[in-house]
Amino acid sequence: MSIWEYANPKKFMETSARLLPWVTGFAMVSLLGGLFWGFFLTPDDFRQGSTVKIIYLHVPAAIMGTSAWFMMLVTSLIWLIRRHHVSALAAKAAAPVGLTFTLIGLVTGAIWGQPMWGTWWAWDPRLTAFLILGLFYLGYIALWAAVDDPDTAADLTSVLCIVGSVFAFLSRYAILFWNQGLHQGASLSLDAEENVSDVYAWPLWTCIAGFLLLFVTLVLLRTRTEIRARRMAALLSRERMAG
Amino acid sequence: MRALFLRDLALAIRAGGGFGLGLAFFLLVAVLMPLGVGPDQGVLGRIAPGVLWVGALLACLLSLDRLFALDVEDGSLDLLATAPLPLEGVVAAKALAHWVVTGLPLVLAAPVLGLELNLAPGGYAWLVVSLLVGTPALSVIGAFGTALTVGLKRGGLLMSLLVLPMYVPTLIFGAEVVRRGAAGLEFGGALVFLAAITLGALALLPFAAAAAIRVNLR
Amino acid sequence: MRALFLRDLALAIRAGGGFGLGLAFFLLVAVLMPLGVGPDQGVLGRIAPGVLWVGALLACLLSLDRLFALDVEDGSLDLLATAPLPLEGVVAAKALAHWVVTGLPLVLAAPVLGLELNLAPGGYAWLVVSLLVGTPALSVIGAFGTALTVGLKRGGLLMSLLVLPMYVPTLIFGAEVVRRGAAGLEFGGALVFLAAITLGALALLPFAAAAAIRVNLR
Amino acid sequence: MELTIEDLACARGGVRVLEGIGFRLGAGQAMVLRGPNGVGKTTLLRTVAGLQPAVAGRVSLPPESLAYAGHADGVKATLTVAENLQFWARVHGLRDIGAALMAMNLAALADRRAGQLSAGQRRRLGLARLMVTGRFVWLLDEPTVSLDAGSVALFAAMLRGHLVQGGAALIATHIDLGLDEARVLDLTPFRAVSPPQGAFDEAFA
Amino acid sequence: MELTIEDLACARGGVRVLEGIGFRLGAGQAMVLRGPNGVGKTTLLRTVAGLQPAVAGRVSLPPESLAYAGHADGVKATLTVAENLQFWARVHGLRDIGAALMAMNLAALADRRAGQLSAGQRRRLGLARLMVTGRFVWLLDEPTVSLDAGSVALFAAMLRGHLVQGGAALIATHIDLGLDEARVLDLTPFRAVSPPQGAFDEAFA
Amino acid sequence: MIPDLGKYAGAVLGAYGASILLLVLLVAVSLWQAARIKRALAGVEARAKAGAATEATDA
Ligand code: HEM
Ligand SMILES: Nc1ncnc2c1ncn2[C@@H]1O[C@H](COP(=O)(O)OP(=O)(O)OP(=O)(O)O)[C@@H](O)[C@H]1O
Ligand SMILES: Nc1ncnc2c1ncn2[C@@H]1O[C@H](COP(=O)(O)OP(=O)(O)OP(=O)(O)O)[C@@H](O)[C@H]1O
Ligand SMILES: [Mg+2]
Ligand SMILES: [Mg+2]
Repeated sequence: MSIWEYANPKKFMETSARLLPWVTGFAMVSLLGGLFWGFFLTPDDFRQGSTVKIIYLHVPAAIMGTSAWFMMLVTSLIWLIRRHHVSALAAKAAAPVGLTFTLIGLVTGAIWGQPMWGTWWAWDPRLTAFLILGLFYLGYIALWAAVDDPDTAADLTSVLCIVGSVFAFLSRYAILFWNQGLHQGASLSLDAEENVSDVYAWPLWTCIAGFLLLFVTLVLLRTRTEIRARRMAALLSRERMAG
Repeated sequence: MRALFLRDLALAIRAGGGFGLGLAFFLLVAVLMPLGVGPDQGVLGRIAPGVLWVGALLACLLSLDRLFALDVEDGSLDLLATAPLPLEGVVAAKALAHWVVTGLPLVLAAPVLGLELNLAPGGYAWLVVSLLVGTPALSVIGAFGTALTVGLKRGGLLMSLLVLPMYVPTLIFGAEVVRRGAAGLEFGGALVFLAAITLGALALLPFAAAAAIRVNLR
Repeated sequence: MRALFLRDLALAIRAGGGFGLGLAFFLLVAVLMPLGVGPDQGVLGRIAPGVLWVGALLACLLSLDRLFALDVEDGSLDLLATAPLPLEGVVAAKALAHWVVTGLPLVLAAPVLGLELNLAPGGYAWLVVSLLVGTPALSVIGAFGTALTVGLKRGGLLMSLLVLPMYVPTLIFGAEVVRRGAAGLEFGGALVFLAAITLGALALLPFAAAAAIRVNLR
Repeated sequence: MELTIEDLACARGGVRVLEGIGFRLGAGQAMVLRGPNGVGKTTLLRTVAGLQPAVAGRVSLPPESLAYAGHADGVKATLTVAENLQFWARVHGLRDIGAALMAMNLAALADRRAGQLSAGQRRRLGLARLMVTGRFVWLLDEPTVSLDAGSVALFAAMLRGHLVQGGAALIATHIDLGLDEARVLDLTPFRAVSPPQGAFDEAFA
Repeated sequence: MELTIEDLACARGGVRVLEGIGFRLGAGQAMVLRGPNGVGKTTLLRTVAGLQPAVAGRVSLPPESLAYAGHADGVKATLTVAENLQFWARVHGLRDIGAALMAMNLAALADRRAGQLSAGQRRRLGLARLMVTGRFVWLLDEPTVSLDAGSVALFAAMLRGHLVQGGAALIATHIDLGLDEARVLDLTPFRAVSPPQGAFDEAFA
Repeated sequence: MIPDLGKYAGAVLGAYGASILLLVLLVAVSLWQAARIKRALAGVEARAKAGAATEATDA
């Protein structure tokens, strides 16, 4: 059986119905567990004080904010090349989730910046690219909403998604090209010297897993909604044609 | 393609002075800002590069609005799509015409407005250079944004929403060049980035725009 | 008239989220300004009132663009002109719908942007009040400007050119109210002027706009 | 209820196109305007509708009694067919759109967005609008453009119903509507003769 | 030089409207598409023109050999009649617009701004454009809308000239063009039947 | 219960509050939309089935 069969709406509805309860469960456990661990059970940092606790929100949210766009890029490309409708709908479903994560990343980053950098915002390349990414999410959602014909909307938003990927890429990797920014470098790289200490790393990884699973849950749920909405529109237009 | 370029120029000029209007808007924004901000010379001089660049950006944006929309409404774009021109060429020709009508006059008029906004003397040359290098990107990016929204009535605002974020890098580096130039600092890096953005946009976006138009014509 | 108002609202909302877009543009301008100006908190805070007001103004302007143009293109305005509504009422209803779709969301969103631009804490209340008092004038003045240019293709830019100067008094007094409010100074006078402009515009301009439309329909 | 036109002259783009037109149109009467392209049919209709001023002569009719339907339909693409009609009905102080939907066979399309109509369906909607104006004199500029034969017949029936109820209609058209009772007015003889050249004030006709 | 259509299906707004259409159109032939409003004539023409993708089936013809003329004319109001034609001639790599002006009797209007034309004059300009494309297959969507009888005859003559020179034409129209040599294709039998219901993936027909 | 957050309590609690609010909003909206569309689709499907049934009896 080819993997593309999962792009069949019917097959997708069946599979996702079976998966959804499990993913939801894991997401709840890891997210709530990770946040609880981080918030209640880790010590304050000697330099940052209690603000270090923001890391459990900021880093997972920021990572998922960019990752969501990459996921949309992949599904958009699948739509453009193989024209699987579920793929396009998954991208549509992911956008509001990605936007929310991006917003959380921005808000928590800003709150964190006040004590750490003495300012809540700086026009550093990573922050700027991230903000633009947030605006791209807005434009992407607005474009979906503005176009009537669903296939046309899928095509147009896919093109927009490809262009927007530049900024998702910069949010994540700008740090490699510019060094003058204020923002943290890669603190979770495998290279041991830069690493945050283990006390923070484990709950952080749990939170990242939690955000990832939450993302998967929501995207599955929302894709199912989109498929249903799409089917409803098709049935209604058929009704009209018959009547 | 040349024919298309010339036609677009003719249309812009006849439709009540296309040249003048982009310019006039630029001027207005540059005049409104000090009015809103208040007449403090020191503050004005410091924000001048940013204000001038934002003005240029908005002037471009407003005039972009109907780059393709008019051609869709009267059916020309359907006909152009079946004509022997590649649609990418159509986009490029139209973006070029837009730049000549809007971007170029901005470049030429910018020094006068710099004066009016109390820009530091060192900044003038770099204001012109940065606009010259940066405005073509504004036209091409704008063409892409318009292409995405071309089928929609009242697409203007949506178009702005899509285009403005893409303008941000050009704005940042453009204003940076002027600011550093005015302050006598080194600014080569910013200028290189500005040029790179323009070249990248010129090379890639016509294709994206043509794809979007093909989709929208359906 | 009520029917017209409701129709315009419905049209604005269906055409891809009319509410959101005016707002989004306001947000964008307010974000672009600091990008252009650079990240100096002190300067930002000082120019915040001006920038916010200029942003509101441009958001209004962009969405005004096609207030009547769409109705002219599809012939609705011809039909409305022969309908039992007075054309003045048509203008008023359309301006009101425009304000609800554009002005009102701006008023509601302004505090958030004030935060983003580092506005002094005392200014927030007065930012909201000044926008609430001032934005209706923007819609009516805009309606007049659009009425003047309604027959022209690519009228958008010309319209901006005509409208922006008329926006200047509102801008000056509006920003003044916020600036003085933020600085804790007395600002009653500016607020009175702002209200007077709005009332004057509301009372007179619908008639001028209706006259302009009658001429343009010929 | 009578439309009277006396010695009317009308201009387009500052140039006089028609002059010396006069006729009356009483209740229950229809008149078809004919003439080659560019003779001035549209100009005449717009002048009668009051959308542009007459250069000379008079148009008299009771106030608020005419409905104009031009080349453009005034249809909003994002509203449904029913919403479009409802809007015009409300503007004219009426409520019921059922009769109009029936008359132009739009009932099946009532919930369709107008942007999703074909050219002919859209035109039918534009014509149905006339029914919800409650006006007595209809001014129609090429009403049957894009309509198929069946729809033309529907339209003729609707028009007859209007005339029977004491309405009147002035119609510019190039094709035969099958309205035998209508008078025909050929506009060719009323073409404005080009004014003698040279006199300076002639430019301001 | 032949247009071949095989088992074509086309959709509008995501809904299949026509299916199973097949015919060939050789040099010197014309075909008239008929059918009631909304049957899908415009949709079919746009699909053949390549402006929208076919849902199924094939359209084959030599590349760059067709000219489309839809409901809108692609005429710029601020350019003169001659400039409008010249532009399209240049786009198609031709120079001479004299023949086109003559064919649709536009010579007298050549220096008039297109915005100052009447509806029928404007349409004549839209049709004259076909002459300067140098393309062999013309796709025409209701070409004679707003034309008076004389202009319809002019158009028929122009079309005959095109056919004699080895061209072909596919024309959607509701009225009689007086082209006796043209084949007629009624689209009503090709209406898409609604697909069977039930299966979930049918949602994306 | 709540650990001592020191002078940064506002920042930390603000960050947690804002994030959790946004997440809850997102989840609530998603669930609400899912339920709404599911219900609407069920209605339309029932109608479609009824329509198909009457057609069958007609034939
Ligand atoms: C408004 C302010 C901020 C924004 C917009 C922001 C944005 C981002 C982005 C886009 C990422 C990268 C996500 C990815 O890998 O795709 C990130 C990661 C991170 N941020 Fe922030 N941030 C902000 C403030 C802060 C502050 C104040 C701190 C700490 C003092 C901080 C610490 C981190 C850390 C430790 C990472 C993980 C780095 C890595 O592994 O790559 N951020 N942030
Ligand atoms: N955007 C759209 N979305 C959904 N359906 C549409 C859309 N546009 C048109 N339709 C429908 O598709 C069908 C075919 O339309 P088309 O314009 O091809 O008809 P046509 O034969 O050209 O009619 P006419 O003679 O009135 O021009 C019509 O029933 C129409 O209602
Ligand atoms: N804006 C304008 N400026 C100058 N002349 C114009 C303008 N618009 C139209 N004309 C001319 O006025 C004349 C009358 O035009 P009108 O539209 O009334 O003709 P019509 O009888 O309706 O023709 P048709 O049957 O083609 O619709 C035409 O000769 C036309 O060329
Ligand atoms: Mg006419
Ligand atoms: Mg059609």
